[in-house]
Amino acid sequence: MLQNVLQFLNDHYLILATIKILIVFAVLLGIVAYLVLMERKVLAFMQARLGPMRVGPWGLLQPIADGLKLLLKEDIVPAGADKFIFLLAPVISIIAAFTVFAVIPFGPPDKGFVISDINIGLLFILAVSSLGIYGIILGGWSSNSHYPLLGALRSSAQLVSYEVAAGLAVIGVLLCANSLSMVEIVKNQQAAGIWNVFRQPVAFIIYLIAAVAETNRNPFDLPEAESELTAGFHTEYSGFRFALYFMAEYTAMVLVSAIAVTLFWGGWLRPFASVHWLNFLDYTPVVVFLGAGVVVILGSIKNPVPGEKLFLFAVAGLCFFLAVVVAIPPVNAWIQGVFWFVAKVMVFLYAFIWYRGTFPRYRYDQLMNVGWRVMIPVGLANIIVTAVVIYWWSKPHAAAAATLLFR
Amino acid sequence: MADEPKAPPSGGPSEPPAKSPEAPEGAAPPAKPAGKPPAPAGKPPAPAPKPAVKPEPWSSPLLDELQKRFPEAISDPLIFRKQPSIVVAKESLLGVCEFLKSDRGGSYTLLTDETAVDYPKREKRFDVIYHLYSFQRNDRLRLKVLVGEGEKVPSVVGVWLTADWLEREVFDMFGVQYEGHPNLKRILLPDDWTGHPLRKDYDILRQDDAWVQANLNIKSGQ
Amino acid sequence: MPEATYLDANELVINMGPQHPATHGVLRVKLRLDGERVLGTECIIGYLHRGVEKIAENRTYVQFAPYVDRMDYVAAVTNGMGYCEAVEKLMGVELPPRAQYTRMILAELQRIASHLLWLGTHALDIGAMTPVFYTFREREEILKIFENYCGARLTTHAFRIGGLQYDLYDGFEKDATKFCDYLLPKIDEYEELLSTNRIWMNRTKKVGVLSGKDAIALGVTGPVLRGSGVKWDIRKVQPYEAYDKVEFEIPTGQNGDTYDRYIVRIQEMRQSVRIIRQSVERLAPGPIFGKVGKVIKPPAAEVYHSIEAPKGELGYFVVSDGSTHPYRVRVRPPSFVNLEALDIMSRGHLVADIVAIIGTLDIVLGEVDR
Amino acid sequence: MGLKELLRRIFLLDLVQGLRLTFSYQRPSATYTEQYPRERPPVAERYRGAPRLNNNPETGETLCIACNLCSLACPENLIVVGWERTEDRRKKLTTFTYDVSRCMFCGLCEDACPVDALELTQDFEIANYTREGMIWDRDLLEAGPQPVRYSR
Repeated sequence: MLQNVLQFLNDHYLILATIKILIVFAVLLGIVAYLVLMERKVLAFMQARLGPMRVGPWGLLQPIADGLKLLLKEDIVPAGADKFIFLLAPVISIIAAFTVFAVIPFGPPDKGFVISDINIGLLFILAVSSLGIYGIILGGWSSNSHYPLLGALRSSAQLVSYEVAAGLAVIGVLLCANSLSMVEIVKNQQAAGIWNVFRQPVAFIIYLIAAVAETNRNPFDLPEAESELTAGFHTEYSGFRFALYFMAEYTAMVLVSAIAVTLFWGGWLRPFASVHWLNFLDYTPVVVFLGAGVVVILGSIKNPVPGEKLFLFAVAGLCFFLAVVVAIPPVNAWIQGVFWFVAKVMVFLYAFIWYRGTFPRYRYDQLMNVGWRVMIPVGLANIIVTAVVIYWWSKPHAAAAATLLFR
Repeated sequence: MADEPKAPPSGGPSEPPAKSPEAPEGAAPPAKPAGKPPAPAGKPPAPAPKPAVKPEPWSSPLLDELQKRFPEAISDPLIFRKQPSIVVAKESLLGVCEFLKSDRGGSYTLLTDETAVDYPKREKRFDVIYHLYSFQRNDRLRLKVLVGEGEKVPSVVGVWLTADWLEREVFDMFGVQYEGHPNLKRILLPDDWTGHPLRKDYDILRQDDAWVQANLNIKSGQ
Repeated sequence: MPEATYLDANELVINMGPQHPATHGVLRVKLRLDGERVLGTECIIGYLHRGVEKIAENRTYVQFAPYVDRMDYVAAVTNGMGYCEAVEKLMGVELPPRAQYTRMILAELQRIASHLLWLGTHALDIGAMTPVFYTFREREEILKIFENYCGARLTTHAFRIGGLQYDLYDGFEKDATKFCDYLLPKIDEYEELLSTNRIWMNRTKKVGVLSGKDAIALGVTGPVLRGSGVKWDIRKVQPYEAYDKVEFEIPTGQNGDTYDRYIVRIQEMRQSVRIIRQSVERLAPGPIFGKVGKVIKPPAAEVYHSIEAPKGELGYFVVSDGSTHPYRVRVRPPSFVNLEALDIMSRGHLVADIVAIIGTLDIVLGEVDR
Repeated sequence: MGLKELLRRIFLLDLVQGLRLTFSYQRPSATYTEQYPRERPPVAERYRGAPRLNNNPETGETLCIACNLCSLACPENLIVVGWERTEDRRKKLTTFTYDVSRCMFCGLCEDACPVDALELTQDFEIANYTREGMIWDRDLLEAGPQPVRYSR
């Protein structure tokens, strides 16, 4: 029976893909919603505050309240706006952000954790993620208002320049991996026994900075710098359309983190994947769920409100249940890749929030200076050095290189 | 208080010198319940240990220099609580200001404040008042210009740039017109407001009802 | 004034404010832009005009005192102190030392509170989100001292003409010294976050440069003037209260840019701590009121008194006609005069710099509009 | 720029020290927030909050002697004292209105009161749903504000 189902799914690739897409989409929506809560909480802790505390225990249900509020708000289209484009723009942004996940390997492909492993994956990512800028430009322009226009102008300039830097950083990885496929890049890191971040540290830093800039996050959040342009390109948006922009921004954050993890931090690979005596690390998921359960239990004991206590007990129970489930060896093996992938992405997302909690904002011209005068030259230099080193490495004797140079 | 003459704190207003205070320029505000009739009596010099209760005549080398350069223009040099003040004729205001700003005139380079006081019963109802400060001498000087209704005062924006907004505020609040000001329009009140609120005949409960009704859609702001 | 650069380029006119996150209240700045470069600014103020000077003419001297707290509402204590001193000067009242030192301690605490609030909001304008929460936390400690002393946190009405209404509460000295000890490491933390941060330096250095000569011509006072290298502080040059009896320094900048003004204010907080420490040591038991009668009735005269408020020279020009009501009270607001410099300081800069310059001028619209 | 400064810039040390500071602030003991309705903030003894007319604790009669000094002292003229003469020609308080909506809690009325009858208390929850509700009469002033204590 199961055999037949699997056979059927294999024969009808589209059905399997559709199921995967739906799962990824739902999970991403959940992650994005809770990313907002996480951002508010982490920022609050960095700023000696507590963050949301009212909706649910520790504000755990805050994302639901936020979502409902945005859904119920009036959808205002300003007078004089180009209505069609105004309504279309946020949709473009969010579609571009979600589409890219089609080629991200969340786990080993042989266990089915990638929607589509295409051989030009990286090109696809660069191409589609750049489309998101159309949403921002069109949204800013069609609002027929000064602040959104300025925000859109800044955004387009910023994205174009940092897209170049990010592309240059990625080329270093391509040279190492010898492939454009995301899956191949991870497998190459596995084969080499070393993550790309150690082979390409400069490229990694450039990519990291460019990623922050591309997602319009502090210190590069000029397009929506609230103290200068009120809210930048989405000043005139309200209600659900604003929520779409908001989700697009946070999805983009998840996206660039996922790309960075895949390209530089070994994707789904466990840390030290090739060191076998560290295999006990496979049980980290169990420890994580157990730890979370214990923390929640402790919190629920301290919580005075009966309803919240019950809710927290339920959450803790879920954590313990999950801990037990992932301790089952086949499940454990199956969950490994995606667990490490998500964990690494979380580290990146935390870093995004951390920057926001620490740094002032660059000025527009300084941002351009950093992009064009620092990042791009360094990126180019990195490519040249990488290329030379790889060429040297691949030749059995240096003489061949010498002949090439002095011919 | 430390720039005061360090007199022993013996006299206070608890024992005011019986009913003698004169209104500064000899007029009482109409709205004041406690307004007193002007009593320009002879000035008995205040007894030395007590803090002065009224302005005394002022003399200094700077004043002599000023009077030499601008005869007729300088009058009523008074000093109170170590604060000298002089009245300058409107016509020679710019000259006096330029001189005071120059090195020989004491280099009063900072115009601290410019304001006005309204004495509606006087013939020239406004005192336009300039507070100058000299970094070199660490000294303040108060200039007064007497202006009547509808008369124009030369603007000192050319001498001290600060005066720009300060003069606009005086115009806004008192309706004193300035000559040669680059951008004389209201600053705190809306451009189409009628009336000048700090005049004494502008009651505290009064407002520009027409403006309020037209712009705020309410009957009255009170 | 720079001209628009592109052929046939139309200037973009943008209204910044009165509802804008970075204009510190209800300031409205009309910006003329070429792209993002500022060709000129025009400040439109008065949205918060309450006619304080008119109110003064219709209140007694005592009754007017609570209103001055509401001008610069983040530095109510210094406002009240300036007003009380002006009337005291008019009457020739000398304060007992305990009252003087108490006033100084509270005024310096208020200066720190005002600078803290400035630092937080200025950093927030430039995009650093976190300092504002740290500075508000420290400011809270100051407000707690105010609340314990006089029963109000913001609009304190702490002083009365002739002295203090409230004597110090038990443990005030300890609270003040404890706060000083608490604050200094926190200032180091702000500096750690901002002073050497390359983004902060990029955003503030060479922005809004004001030479000493320009600063005097524009009449700016306070930290803005000192940031331009003019070593002038009313507490030193024309001391009031007992400022001539305590030791402190006047920090100055060299370049007159936004960064220097930031450093000046940071240093001023440290100097204020010094003043507070010395003043606390000299607090001795004694009377808290000078010789004033029950009814405040100054002689018919006029007097100008100015103090070094956190934002600059705060002057009161009080004209008395010998009655219990002031004939005229003119307030010389530091924010109003400092704001005038915005146009000259911001020409040729980018929109983002306008925000930094408005922040560095440290204006409070309650005081600008009165 | 010296070598040290150059190295600082290349290795982003100026940025790292800020990151270190914000990271260290995540310790739970650094949290400063007060969970207001759940935790009541401590209010200073001298706090100037909602006004109250004090009664003599023994007899229950008002301490107010209807001298009208508070009304005269008030900058906003928001106190109206009503009185009548009793048979022995003494003033007796009949009504007392206090418009809290206009009050700026300056404390001048409290200072003026010769018998400690009018007092600004430590109550700070004086919000009301109507403007009329902010005008307090004698009964309300003697009872003090009774705010709704919200809970979950």
